[in-house]
Amino acid sequence: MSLTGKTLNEEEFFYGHKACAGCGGSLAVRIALKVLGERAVAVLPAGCMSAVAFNFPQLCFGNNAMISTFAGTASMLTGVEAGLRAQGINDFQAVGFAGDGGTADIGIQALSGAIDRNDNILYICYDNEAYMNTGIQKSSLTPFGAKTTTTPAGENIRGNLRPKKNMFEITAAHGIAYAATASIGFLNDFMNKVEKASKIKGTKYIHVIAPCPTGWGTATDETIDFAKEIVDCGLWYLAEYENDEFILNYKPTEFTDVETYLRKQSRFAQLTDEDIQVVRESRDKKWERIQKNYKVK
Amino acid sequence: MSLTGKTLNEEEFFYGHKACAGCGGSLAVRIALKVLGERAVAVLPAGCMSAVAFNFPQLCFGNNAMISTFAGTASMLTGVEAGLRAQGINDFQAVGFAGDGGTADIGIQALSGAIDRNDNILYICYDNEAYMNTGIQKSSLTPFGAKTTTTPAGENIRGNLRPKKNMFEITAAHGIAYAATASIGFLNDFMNKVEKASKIKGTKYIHVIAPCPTGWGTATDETIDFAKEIVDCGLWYLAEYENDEFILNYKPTEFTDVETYLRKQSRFAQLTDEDIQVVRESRDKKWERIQKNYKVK
Amino acid sequence: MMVNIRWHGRGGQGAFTAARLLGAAYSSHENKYALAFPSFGPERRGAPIQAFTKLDTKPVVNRSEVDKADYIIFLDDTLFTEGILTELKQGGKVLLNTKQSFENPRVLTINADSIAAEILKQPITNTIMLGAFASVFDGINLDDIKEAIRLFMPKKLHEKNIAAVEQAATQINRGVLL
Amino acid sequence: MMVNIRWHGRGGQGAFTAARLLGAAYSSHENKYALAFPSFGPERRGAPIQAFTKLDTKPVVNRSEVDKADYIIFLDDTLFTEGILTELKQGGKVLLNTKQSFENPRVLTINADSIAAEILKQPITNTIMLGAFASVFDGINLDDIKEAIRLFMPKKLHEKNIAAVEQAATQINRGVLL
Amino acid sequence: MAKEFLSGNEAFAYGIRLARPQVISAYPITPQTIVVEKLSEMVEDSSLQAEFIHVESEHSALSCAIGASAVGARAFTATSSQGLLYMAECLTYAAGGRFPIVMMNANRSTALPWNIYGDQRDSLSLLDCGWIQAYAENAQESLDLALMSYYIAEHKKVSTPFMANLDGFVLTHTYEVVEVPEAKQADLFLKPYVTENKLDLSYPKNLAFSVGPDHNTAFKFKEHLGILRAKEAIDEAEHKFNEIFGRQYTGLTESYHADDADYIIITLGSIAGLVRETVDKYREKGEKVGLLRIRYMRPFPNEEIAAVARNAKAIGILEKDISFGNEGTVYTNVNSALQKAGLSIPSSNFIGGLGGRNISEHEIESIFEELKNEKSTVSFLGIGGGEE
Amino acid sequence: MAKEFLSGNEAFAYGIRLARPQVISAYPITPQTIVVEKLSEMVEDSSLQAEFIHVESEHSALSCAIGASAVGARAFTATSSQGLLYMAECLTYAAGGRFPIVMMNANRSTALPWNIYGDQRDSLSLLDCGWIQAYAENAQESLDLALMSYYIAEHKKVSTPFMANLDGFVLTHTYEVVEVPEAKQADLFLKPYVTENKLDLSYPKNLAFSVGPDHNTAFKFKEHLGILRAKEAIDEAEHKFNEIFGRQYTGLTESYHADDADYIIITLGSIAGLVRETVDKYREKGEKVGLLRIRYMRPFPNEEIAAVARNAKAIGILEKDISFGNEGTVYTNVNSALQKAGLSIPSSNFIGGLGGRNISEHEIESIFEELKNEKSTVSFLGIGGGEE
Amino acid sequence: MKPYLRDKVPTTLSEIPDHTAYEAGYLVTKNAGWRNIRPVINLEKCVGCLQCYLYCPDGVISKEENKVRLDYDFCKGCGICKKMCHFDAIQMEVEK
Amino acid sequence: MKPYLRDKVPTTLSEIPDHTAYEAGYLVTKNAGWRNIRPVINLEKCVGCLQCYLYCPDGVISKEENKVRLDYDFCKGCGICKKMCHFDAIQMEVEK
Ligand SMILES: Cc1ncc(C[n+]2csc(CCOP(=O)(O)OP(=O)(O)O)c2C)c(N)n1
Ligand SMILES: Cc1ncc(C[n+]2csc(CCOP(=O)(O)OP(=O)(O)O)c2C)c(N)n1
Ligand code: SF4
Ligand code: SF4
Ligand code: SF4
Ligand code: SF4
Repeated sequence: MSLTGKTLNEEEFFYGHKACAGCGGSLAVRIALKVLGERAVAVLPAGCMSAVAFNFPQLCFGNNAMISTFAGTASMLTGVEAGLRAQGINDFQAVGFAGDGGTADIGIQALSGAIDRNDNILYICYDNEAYMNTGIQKSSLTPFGAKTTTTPAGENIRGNLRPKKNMFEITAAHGIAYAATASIGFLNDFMNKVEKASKIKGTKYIHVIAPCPTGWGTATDETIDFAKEIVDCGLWYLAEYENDEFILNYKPTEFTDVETYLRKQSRFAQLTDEDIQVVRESRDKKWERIQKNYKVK
Repeated sequence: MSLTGKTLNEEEFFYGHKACAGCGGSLAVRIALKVLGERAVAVLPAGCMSAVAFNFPQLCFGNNAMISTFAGTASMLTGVEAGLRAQGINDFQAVGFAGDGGTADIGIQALSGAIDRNDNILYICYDNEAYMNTGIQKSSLTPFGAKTTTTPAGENIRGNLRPKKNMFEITAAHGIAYAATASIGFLNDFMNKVEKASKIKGTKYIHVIAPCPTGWGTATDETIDFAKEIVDCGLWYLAEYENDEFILNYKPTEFTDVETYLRKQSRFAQLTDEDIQVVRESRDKKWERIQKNYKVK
Repeated sequence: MMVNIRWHGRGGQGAFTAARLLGAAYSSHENKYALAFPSFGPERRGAPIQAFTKLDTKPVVNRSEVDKADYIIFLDDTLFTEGILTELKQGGKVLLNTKQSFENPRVLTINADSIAAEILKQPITNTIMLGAFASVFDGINLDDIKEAIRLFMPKKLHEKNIAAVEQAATQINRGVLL
Repeated sequence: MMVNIRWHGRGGQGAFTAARLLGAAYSSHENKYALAFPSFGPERRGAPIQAFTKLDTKPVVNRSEVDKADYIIFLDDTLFTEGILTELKQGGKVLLNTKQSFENPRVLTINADSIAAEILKQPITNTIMLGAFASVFDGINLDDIKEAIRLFMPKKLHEKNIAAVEQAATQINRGVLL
Repeated sequence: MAKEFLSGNEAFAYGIRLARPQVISAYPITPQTIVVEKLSEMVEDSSLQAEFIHVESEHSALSCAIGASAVGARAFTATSSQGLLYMAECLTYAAGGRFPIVMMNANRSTALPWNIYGDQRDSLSLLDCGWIQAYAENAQESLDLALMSYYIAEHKKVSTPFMANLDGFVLTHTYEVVEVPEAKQADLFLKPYVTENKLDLSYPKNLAFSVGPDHNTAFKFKEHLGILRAKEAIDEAEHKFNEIFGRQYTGLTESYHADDADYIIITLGSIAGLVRETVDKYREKGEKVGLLRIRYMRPFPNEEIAAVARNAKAIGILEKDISFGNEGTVYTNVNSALQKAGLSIPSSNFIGGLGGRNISEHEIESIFEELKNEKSTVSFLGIGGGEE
Repeated sequence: MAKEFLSGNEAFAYGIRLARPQVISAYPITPQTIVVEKLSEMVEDSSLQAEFIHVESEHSALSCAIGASAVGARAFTATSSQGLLYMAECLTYAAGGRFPIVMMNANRSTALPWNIYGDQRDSLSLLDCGWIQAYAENAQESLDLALMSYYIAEHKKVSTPFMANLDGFVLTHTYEVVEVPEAKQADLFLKPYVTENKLDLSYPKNLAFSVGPDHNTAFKFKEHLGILRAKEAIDEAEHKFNEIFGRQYTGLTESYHADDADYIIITLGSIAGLVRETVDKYREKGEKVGLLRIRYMRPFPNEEIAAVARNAKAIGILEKDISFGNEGTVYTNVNSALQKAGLSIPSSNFIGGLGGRNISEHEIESIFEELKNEKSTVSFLGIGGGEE
Repeated sequence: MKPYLRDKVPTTLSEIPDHTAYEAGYLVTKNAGWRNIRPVINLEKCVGCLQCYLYCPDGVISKEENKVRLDYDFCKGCGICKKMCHFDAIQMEVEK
Repeated sequence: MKPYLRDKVPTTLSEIPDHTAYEAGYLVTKNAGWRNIRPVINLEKCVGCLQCYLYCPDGVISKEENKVRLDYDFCKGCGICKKMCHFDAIQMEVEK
């Protein structure tokens, strides 16, 4: 039975936190914990989600939770999982929530190691496409063209010049037990992936797009809209990897215009029409490959 | 024109080192440098190849070379490349030589970052399938079933239980400019890949199997034989990744028996027939996928 | 004697920019010194935040947030409560962006939102409150503020902000008269 | 008085195992102490290496490699040069695995390779040289060595190695007579 | 010179731009980010010609800088707190390799508990790693240090990396008036980096090698000498700096009425300003108190400390740091200086500002009052002494 | 008890097995590897029930141990040199989180230059990070420390991680006779770990949180108290250890003829054996010399040092360490102890054994001879004094 | 368990825990001050579709009798709920 | 440039470099001591196919007049060259 607002656990486990109004990351964490329930043991590295939730004596997780070093999400999860198991406890879910920087940059060594060991953990990357907690710096998941404080836009350079690293396919190339992409614009899909993952033994990786109004330069009430639009315009996609196979979960019948998506966000304000054409083409190229290598469900 | 013993640079750049007699890694480094020539600027992390070559005042590289921290091969290469370029120097090749542990475990963060930036460097992983310099401990590239000092074989456990991480496909999933696998049993193929890589701009990764008689428990004169046999029995393969495409360079008409390959090495001495069947099946599964996803050249 | 100014706003409203412009404007003169700093830590959109400006005729060495201020300036009246008045020094004043009027003589008000809507065409009130402050506080004049705007804000914003600041200076005076 | 034994071999020949077995055998007795250690650093296959055993009747505290030894034992004669004799203490002896014979009374020889080939069926001479040493050095007897082999070597190797050690003990005696 | 209203971070970035680094690699961390953001803006607007590398961690940031320095490029990085700890291996590496990299460290508390505010536990806990360590008091000194740092680090006799420390937030994020020198003048002051400690395509080298027991001590001894000799290089740099820019600094320490004082506070970083003001108040009352500000923790100012302590009745060391299970690290170092000089005067340790806790003027007065007891104690401001 | 012929590494592994850790995570590095290899053998042969995690780096090794400790499991790791530096961030983290993890560190020189041999720069350069630091002299003490370490670290009043240091090679790789206690006895000595400092499924907790300026000092102060109180826990552990196993240790230091000595060498680690033998020789000649062996650098034995130094004419600190730009770190700490105690006696620093350089009996004698000059100097064995 | 507001704010040295460990979900401050606009639910129009409940990043909307209820102590006024409501049942009103 | 044996072994404090930087390819010791068997080339049989040259891990075989030459100072006696020679031109002989 697939999860919906009606069937979801009514308990809240992430509450009273100090995330920005309209924060997409906090929605991802909140919903995932509602799916996982009270026996989730959460590890969060330095990043917005830990910064807003663990300010003693304001402690905003209702379940067991701790902050890890920035690089250590996966390795601390490994320790948590092994430590509980070594004490004969088995009915829990070790879950990590890390930002894009904490996942794809400094945290990738530990994540890669955990996947390689096939540790029984669930790793959720909430991707807001930059280092947000420190004030919007480029990460390796910042998309092409985005302005950040370390990829400023000016006369000479129009923001970030590098494409976004594909963590989903990188974890898949590790032969991980389960990997998925998601977006908080498609919460039912996300919830069901979290639930599915929680039932698989071994390492699970879910990469969920979670817009950040502060870093993207958008209104606080548009967070969900952008999380939908990024999928609808084809710059993100909903997919799974399991048993050596890629599965595309959702294919928009026709893409909405990427230009519309980009132009509404101030991080992309400086892009020229040519830049936008580059984005469009790289999207199309990516979808060609998806078409070729992914099973469409 | 493809490189052979006849056409190869006659100069030696890696000489007088203290590697074990019959060391495969040292052959990989020696040959790659002969291809790259005197304008190669080499960075080697802690590991056998640096340990045997940089013992002041016995310095065994004829070209510019330095040791990096164990985790820092790729990031130091990035600095070397940027530093020379910032001084207006462009006719050089920044090349890294790192072991399997230094590449796939502690070094993967920096390697992933360099690929993501598409830094103009060549990274060569000589894979001897364990941490050899410290005395044969399991790395994430140690194959299933191998006995190491941290995966001992005894009554309860028969060596390493985890399969080998696929660094080649992981770097490919980064969308790297060029990646390739190789073996010192097929030197011409390796030489030509090194040469090809040196002419591509951006990040290049070559993963070369380099047997270690000491760690594998084999005779010093059998190094090349094993480097050939591992390809012939299908436990390793020669391939390239370029322009979003995988290419298989060589397909043995019929695989030689993996059992023969395994039984000759003392690291596999403890394997049961069932274990060997597991190896065989995982090989076949891998080749099914290669068949499906790789272009055969 | 040091003058302490405290700014209240929400993450994203530019309170600290105003604090900084004030410091820059004041210290542009010979033998005038200033420190300006935000309340430290990540600024979360929507979260109440503070910023500080300290003005003096000798170098300011005390870098700590001060409890008692000479002026407390609110960019947003939902942040204001009467209790704040206890955090004023004797003779200190609150400057408040509000549509409402207050009986308390220590609370000077201005409808910065309407100036912003009219001149800036955006709900941003930081420079407006700065202009209001300049006309209330003797130690600084409007020209210094305008110069700071020219020096520290992006060029395309100069004109409008200078206009807004000028407008504010007149309006707060009326506010005081209320 | 401390007795210093130095072992010479190549990476992979087991010199250090012999050094360690000797230390264990000696110190198994009341009031006998030993230290045993390899030449430090990674052992490269084929590379010449050394190992050390120090024996004494009080705890050994000096942990450093010694320049002058009471006994220098070679597992492989290609490593031996006459120059090594200057590294012996007065009265010290060299024990050498070789087919050759030496005139020098300070060099005791044994053809360990042939014993190894015959009994162990493998070219490993470390325990054989240990047996030879036991019969030359008064402070230890053959039984201690056998016991150490039983304690510290894998079970399947016990029988052959004990036989080899016994054989060595007789052969080196002949060597001395030469 | 132009007068600008800058934060400590910005001032430092301005100083770095004047020094013309060729490679910049840094990873974001509060409260360091602004310096890196400013530099990336300068690269974008072409006012600075440098390779700006977006690295994946601090270990990589410093590794990259080492790589750049190893080919003879001038390299810069910046970090703070967790980041400094995360690159600890590379700190020692850079120092042992004698690579004159400059790093700005925004002093910040270290986890656990997490805390982004300013204390000096990060840099002081890594005092032994072979870097020159300087501590700035205000934004002007930050800028000036940035420029001087390369002069000192790259000095032939020194060849040692340089860590410039700025108190997090209270200095890094606080705006004040700063004189910004002109590029032309700066070029008179600082020449391009020239070294033989590099991989060189026309004369190949092997770098960063191993050295066994026989010669290892020699390398370590030379490394030690290099940093000791920084003292001369600092004097030289400050002299030349004064000639060109008209601001004179005072070497490893700065004495403020310390020479004839009965009671001296020794401290470092931005809190010195408030202590100086407090000294003024006491002096007005006719009380002989003074301040000795440590500007450099490495090389350590043993002589300078002994010189002022010689006439004092008691000294107090105020620091934002604790070496758990003993006392503040600055205090330990100062005590050793006294001991070596044979000075047996009471010295007390005042540990304050941990995790950004404010140190008030009142507390500084209470330190002077406490010193009048002429005892040796260790206490935490706001908590007090030992266990009971 | 069984008598065995073991190396320091092996002895330590035997001690750890007796302590029944539940999670072991470690990354290989010379000269630590053997301890990890031994433990993996024990796990394989089921003589030890533990999760053995093959981690990808030392940062992960300690992160993993922290995770395990944070759910109340007993965790062990081991490292050395570069590895210790690479996990520096986690050291501070574990200490601040009060996780009583035990780590063995094989003391080894740190790069650059690379060198795998034993000196103490690795652990001493991270002295401030909040860990208890013990230094073993021989294999027996290594084993005993391994077992006692958990008792001390987990002690309710302590809750502090424990770093046991063994000199690389000369101790880790050197075989000697060791008495190995029986598991039954060990279980009498050490009980399972019970704590409230954990994520708990029946009483959920939030751990490893942030604390702002207001309360941060309180946490740091408690962390400091925890490690100070280790002193009592050490006494308690050693007393109980003696009761059960019949071997008595002597707390933070071990005095050998130091109490009435004119000239004392203070040192740490395995070199103490040779110093002890040298003391015997001098005493035979009727010369009043002594040895104070530091067993714990944190908590630091201030009182113990002052007590023996009170009657001495001069003391010499022999250490395998240099804090570049100043002096040896042990020396600095000892000097502070003297200064606080108001003892103004000459103290000299002898820096030796860097990068595994041998320290000979002759050199130890020359130290005693040098002390007779009753001056305060800093010198490098084999090289000599300062710059000139 | 849902984090909730507590009466006691630990402040003295003895109230502060010995470790960085404390009861989960311990709240001592509200977030109401973040708002300058507030969502107001028109229960007449609400059909209980739960979209607002699902998408509120702060989790302050709960199910109640087939409709929803809002906790103003922790609502930040982001406006997402209003946007997600297809039945126009939520209006954003300026805070007073 | 091929590393080669030097006469001078830096040993004194002043000979030791100030940095961890030194001339590339500076050799002061040989590897001949590693061998207990040595490859001997029969130039009669050698056809100059260069397989031994290519596969020697130590690079001690060089081309010479269409045949090959071996540097015994650095050969370790691993035996690979013998195995690679399809013309039986290399024999391993016991060292004396
Ligand atoms: C070793 C280390 N380096 C840097 C930091 C500083 N830091 C804390 S949070 C953060 C940004 C996190 O970015 P991301 O992982 O993308 O999560 P987000 O803040 O966007 O939620 C950084 C750089 C740190 N805590 N530790
Ligand atoms: C941070 C750090 N951890 C551990 C080590 C120890 N170390 C040096 S070499 C080595 C093994 C290298 O293994 P690999 O990378 O596979 O190369 P190989 O030795 O097999 O050539 C290790 C673990 C180190 N130098 N630095
Ligand atoms: S900065 Fe972005 S990710 Fe961070 S709390 Fe605010 S909205 Fe969420
Ligand atoms: S251990 Fe293996 S990899 Fe290392 S030098 Fe020897 S043969 Fe080569
Ligand atoms: S305004 Fe935002 S925080 Fe408030 S109830 Fe609506 S969605 Fe939740
Ligand atoms: S024996 Fe080995 S080292 Fe010697 S020449 Fe042949 S291949 Fe080279």
